[in-house]
Amino acid sequence: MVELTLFVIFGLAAVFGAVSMVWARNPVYSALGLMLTMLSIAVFYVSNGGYFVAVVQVIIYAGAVMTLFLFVIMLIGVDKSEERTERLPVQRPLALGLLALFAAGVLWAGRLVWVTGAPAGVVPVDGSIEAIGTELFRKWVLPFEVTALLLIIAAAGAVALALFREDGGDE
Amino acid sequence: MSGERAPMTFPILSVIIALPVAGALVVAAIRRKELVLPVAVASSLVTLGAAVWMLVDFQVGEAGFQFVEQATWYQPWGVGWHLGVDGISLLLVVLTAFLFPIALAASTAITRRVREYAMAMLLLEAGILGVFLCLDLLVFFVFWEAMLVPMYFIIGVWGGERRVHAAVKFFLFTAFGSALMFAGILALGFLGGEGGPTFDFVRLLDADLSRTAQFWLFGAFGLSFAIKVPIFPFHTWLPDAHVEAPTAGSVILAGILLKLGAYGLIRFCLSLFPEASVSLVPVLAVLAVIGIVYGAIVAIVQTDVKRLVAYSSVSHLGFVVLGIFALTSQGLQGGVLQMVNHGLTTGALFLLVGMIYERRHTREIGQFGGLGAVMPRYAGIFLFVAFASIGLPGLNGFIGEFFVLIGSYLSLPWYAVVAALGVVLAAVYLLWAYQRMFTGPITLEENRGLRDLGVRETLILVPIIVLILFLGIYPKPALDRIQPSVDSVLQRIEQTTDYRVPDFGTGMAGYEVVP
Amino acid sequence: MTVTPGWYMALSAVLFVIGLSGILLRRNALVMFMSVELMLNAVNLTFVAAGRELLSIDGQVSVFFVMVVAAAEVVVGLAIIVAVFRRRKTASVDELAELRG
Amino acid sequence: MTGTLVSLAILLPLGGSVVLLFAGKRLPEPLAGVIATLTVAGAFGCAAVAAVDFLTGAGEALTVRWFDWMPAFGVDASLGWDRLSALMTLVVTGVGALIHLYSIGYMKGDARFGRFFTYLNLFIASMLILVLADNFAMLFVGWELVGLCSYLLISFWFERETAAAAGKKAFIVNRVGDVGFIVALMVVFAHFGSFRFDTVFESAPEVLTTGTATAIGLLLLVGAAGKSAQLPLYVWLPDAMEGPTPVSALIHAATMVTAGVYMVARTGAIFGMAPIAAGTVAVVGAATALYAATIAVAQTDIKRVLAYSTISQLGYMFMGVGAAAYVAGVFHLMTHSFFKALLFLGAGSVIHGMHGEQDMAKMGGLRRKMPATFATMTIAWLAISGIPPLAGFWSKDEILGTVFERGGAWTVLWGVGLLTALLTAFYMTRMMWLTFFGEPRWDDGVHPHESPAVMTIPLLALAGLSVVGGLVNTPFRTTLEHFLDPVFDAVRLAHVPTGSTAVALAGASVIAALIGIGLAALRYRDRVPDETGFAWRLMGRGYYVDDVYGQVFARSGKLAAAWLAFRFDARGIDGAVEGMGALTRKTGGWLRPIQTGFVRTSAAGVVLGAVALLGWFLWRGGL
Repeated sequence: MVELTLFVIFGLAAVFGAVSMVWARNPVYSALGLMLTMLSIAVFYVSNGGYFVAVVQVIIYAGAVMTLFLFVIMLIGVDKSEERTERLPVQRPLALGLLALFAAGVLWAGRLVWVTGAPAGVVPVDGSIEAIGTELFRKWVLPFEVTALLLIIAAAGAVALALFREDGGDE
Repeated sequence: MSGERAPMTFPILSVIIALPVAGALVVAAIRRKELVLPVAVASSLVTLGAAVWMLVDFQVGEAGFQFVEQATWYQPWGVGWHLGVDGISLLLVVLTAFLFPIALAASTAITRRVREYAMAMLLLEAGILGVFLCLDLLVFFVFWEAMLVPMYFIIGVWGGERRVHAAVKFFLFTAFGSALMFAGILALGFLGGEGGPTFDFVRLLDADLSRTAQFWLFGAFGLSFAIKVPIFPFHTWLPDAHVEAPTAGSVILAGILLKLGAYGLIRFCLSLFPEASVSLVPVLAVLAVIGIVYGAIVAIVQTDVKRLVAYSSVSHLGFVVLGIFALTSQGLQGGVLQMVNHGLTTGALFLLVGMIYERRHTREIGQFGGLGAVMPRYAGIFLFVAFASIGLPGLNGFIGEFFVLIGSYLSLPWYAVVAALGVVLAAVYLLWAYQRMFTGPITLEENRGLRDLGVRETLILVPIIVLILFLGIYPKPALDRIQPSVDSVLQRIEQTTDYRVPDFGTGMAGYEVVP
Repeated sequence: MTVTPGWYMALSAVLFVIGLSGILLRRNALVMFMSVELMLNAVNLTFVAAGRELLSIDGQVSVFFVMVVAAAEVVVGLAIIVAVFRRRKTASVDELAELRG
Repeated sequence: MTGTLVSLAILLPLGGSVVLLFAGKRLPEPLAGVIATLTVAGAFGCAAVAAVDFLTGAGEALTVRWFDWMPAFGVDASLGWDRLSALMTLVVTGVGALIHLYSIGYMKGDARFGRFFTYLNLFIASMLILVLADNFAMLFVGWELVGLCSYLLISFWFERETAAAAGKKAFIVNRVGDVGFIVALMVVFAHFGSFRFDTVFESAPEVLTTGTATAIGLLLLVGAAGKSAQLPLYVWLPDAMEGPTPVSALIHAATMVTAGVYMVARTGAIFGMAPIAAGTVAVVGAATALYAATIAVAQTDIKRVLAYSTISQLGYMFMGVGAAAYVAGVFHLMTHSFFKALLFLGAGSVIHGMHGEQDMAKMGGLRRKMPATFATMTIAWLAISGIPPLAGFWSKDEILGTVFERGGAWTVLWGVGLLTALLTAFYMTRMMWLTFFGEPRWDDGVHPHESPAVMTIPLLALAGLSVVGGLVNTPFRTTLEHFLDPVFDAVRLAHVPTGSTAVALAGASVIAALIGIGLAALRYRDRVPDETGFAWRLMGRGYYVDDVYGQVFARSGKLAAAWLAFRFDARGIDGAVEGMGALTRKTGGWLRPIQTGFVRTSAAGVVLGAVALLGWFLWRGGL
């Protein structure tokens, strides 16, 4: 019963955040909308047994990533409202058409039996940090190391982009 | 067919292929520009020496492959370095080694990037020799493609005005064909081998392929060779390639490259796919005869002398194909010999056209007139080679044509009769061209002051003239070397199909299928 | 009326489609970027729901990996946007149309 | 011994031509000619010595094997020396030597004096290969080589466009005939498995059916018609008069054109088995004889009169060998080569005297200026008209007699032959009158003079032969008949008439000749009648046959070739190939606008991909 109410409240919050993100005129509002969605998803993680993941979501995603976004928005200048001219005439109808198709596809898939599955009253999965940790270092150790490498490369890339501006940089 | 001689201690065939490559390296290393051509000519002469040494050492009566060298590289696939030469490829190898020094010696007009030019020519020679000598299908394909690249550059870089167009066209045509062939080689390799796949020609000979497999493989190989020969519908690249190629390029292109297709037809299509070959004889005979008559007729009205000689090659190669698919001993011998003859006569014709081009920088027949009085020696040699090409008895062209025509009568009677018309048409287009260029009063002022053939130019032509006369008067040595291998191909066809080679003297027109 | 993992998946589908529309309809590079993040979160949710459904921890481990990748992506993405912005003074995607056919 | 002599007969002129080819330019003027004449005379000597034992009745045929030429066909370069080839060799080298001697004078001062004799010697060698061949392949070699020499000699003065064109025309028309010859060779080899004359002729009756024999015969006829300028392949001979006159005498009168007759005679065994083929040969011969005689009547150029006369006389020979009267045919071949060579050389000396003038309208009254030429040509004129006891009478009469003797339809041919004899007498007398009698109609500045001794000696020699030549085979003493017996006894179907019919026939042909001469004498005695009427122009232009050939074969042939080359090949096949290239580029062009460069279009592309993938999974997963 608790799970139902949680689902309803935060489901709506997530959707509202998402819509506001897409719809907002000002990028800051869209950032905030996204943050709301992320937090509600964190709640869902908890309700689904992913405690560690929920915490990580909140700290990293909602925290670090969104702040980074806000930082960049501030850097670029929050008042840049987009000009209304739509360069690509075909884009809007095409997009709507594709979205409709995609949504229909997903709904159609939703009808398949395995998704609706048996209702899981109690939460069988133990998403504690030990479980994830042991799993991480037993079955998933290779991907784990590779992601380490990935992060280093990403960091180096970002630094390179920042430093090696063409010498004719306009500052 | 598997009567190979014991492997020679001294790998002469590998040396023959390696020499031009070595020559190319040496040429690359030379600093002084003017030394490049002489060294190139020298290295191709050394190759000629090796080829002649092999020719002398070749056992005449033997049908199987000689000087066989075998080294397996990758056992699971049966891929290896397997070389061998028999009656069919022997004369072509010697022809290649013979024409290259001459072509290089005639390349003095090339001034731009002579070093790369000499290297391209020498690598081309190595590629061609590889194709003729190689008995492993994969390595054969490697040489087949390797040969394409230098030729592309020779036409594309040192050619005439529309050289890039011609070079691209030449490359696409051949590449398209060889793509098909590569698929064929792979299919054949995997279909043919007992146990693991094998690409060794000699072992593939014993593979019993189903009829339909043979048809498809014949199609794949045959199309690639048909483009190369060229057989009728696939010939349009030839005139462009010839017109735009430099003199030496044309000599090699017409003299040897066209023979690769015909050689392939004999070596691979006839030997490996006998059933398909026998049932496809009418198709190829028709295309061959069309090629003979069509090539000649179109040659008559050409205004560009090189284009005329190119179409004449289509006609002559039509004879070769007719000889091959007559499936009689005389026909096949004629086909093989005509390949060599055509190499000599057309090579000489292109050399001559190159020489006049160096003087007048035009190939339009209309630009010449009355050269006979101005350049008597040039006119004399031109006429001599023209008559060799027409097939005048006493010169080499006649022997080839005679063998093909008489040889193909029994198995392809009406085709042979129509092909005989080619004899008249050959006289028409060559003599009419000769008349427009050499007889009559001198019409243009520029023609008046032209100097006759220099010593260098004459020395280039003399060896060809001597060979033309020798092969025309006494072809026996050449024919004795071709006959055993050709007969063994025919025996192989008789063993594996119901086809019986018609024996002359019984008067049975057409080949009868003995149950 | 108990909440089944299917519900969560339906929700994440909705979120995914919204994120998709964000990319297709908006011209601001940042918003498009955020939409991508949203879609990733939707996928994470599906992972977790599926993990619960199939009684395996792997769902959450994949979420973990998705996050790592997303982080790397954000780092580089934002660096690009900032670099582009410094050169072109605009964040609108349509300005950058040089890669024409 | 005879073997080496026979080989020498060929090698001498061949060697001569090779020597002259390289040393020709450097030798002083007459020396080249002398060397050439000596080689041919030497060849004549060898042949004569080799033929001596045939005369004593002891000799028998032998073959001289040089080397193995084409192993796969069992053909080796070998010569066959029998009575027929001996006779032909003697005629070729004998007349050839005289013409060589004559040429030294005629070609005096020519820029390429040496080159001329190179070709002349090469021709003699080739003709001897043809005549002495002992298998079809060698015969074909000689056949083509004489064609080559005729090409080289006709277009000797190649600066003249017409000469070059005439040479090319001769070679190509000959080549058309050679196609028939090659196909005949194919059939022969297919049925006999060998080209050797002896094997083929001995086993002919068993191997050949009449059908195949007829086929071979007709094909050989095509080859012979090409070489001996019979209908329909005669058009090249009148144009061949562009060549120097000795060439016309040697090649287009005495030797090369007779090759066709010799070939039919040699292959008598095959024609014997194919009456239809033999009949066709005779009919073609008779038709050509009459046809050419009518054209000769209206020619104004002295050499063209003789050219058409040669075609006509060759028609006679074809009629003879066609009617299986081989000896008569060969006999006429021999005598004809004497007086026709004489006529041509005489005409040459007239032209030489008139400084190149060939049009009879500008001649007349030359008998006083050129007595020797006049006298010798008179003998030849009477000989060709068939006035006894000269050579022409005996040989022509024998042909007509034998043909008449065959009875049945052959008598029609005899009638045609008789009419042609009358026409021959007429146009020859016309020629003599227009050139030697009547008022001189020379252009001003032209004062004819007699030719030098080196030219008149051969004329006298040939005149002697024209007189004596006929006695070799008269009805009273048929020496030639016996001489050639071993060659022809197996195939002889016709025999010379004897007794009263012979005399009657002889009388008829003499009367025909006299009528012809009389008519011409009356017509041209005092004035040159105007001959520009339609009939005259028609005959003069050879019934415009040559022009029709030109239109049908040359011009329309070129048009067809042009269409084939520039429309079908260049645009059709090549167009298809280039078209494929252009097609790929065009389709490339259509796809280009899709790459707009906007990021969001690419994003849409990604989504499109996603949707497609989703759809596929659903479809595969079973909706």
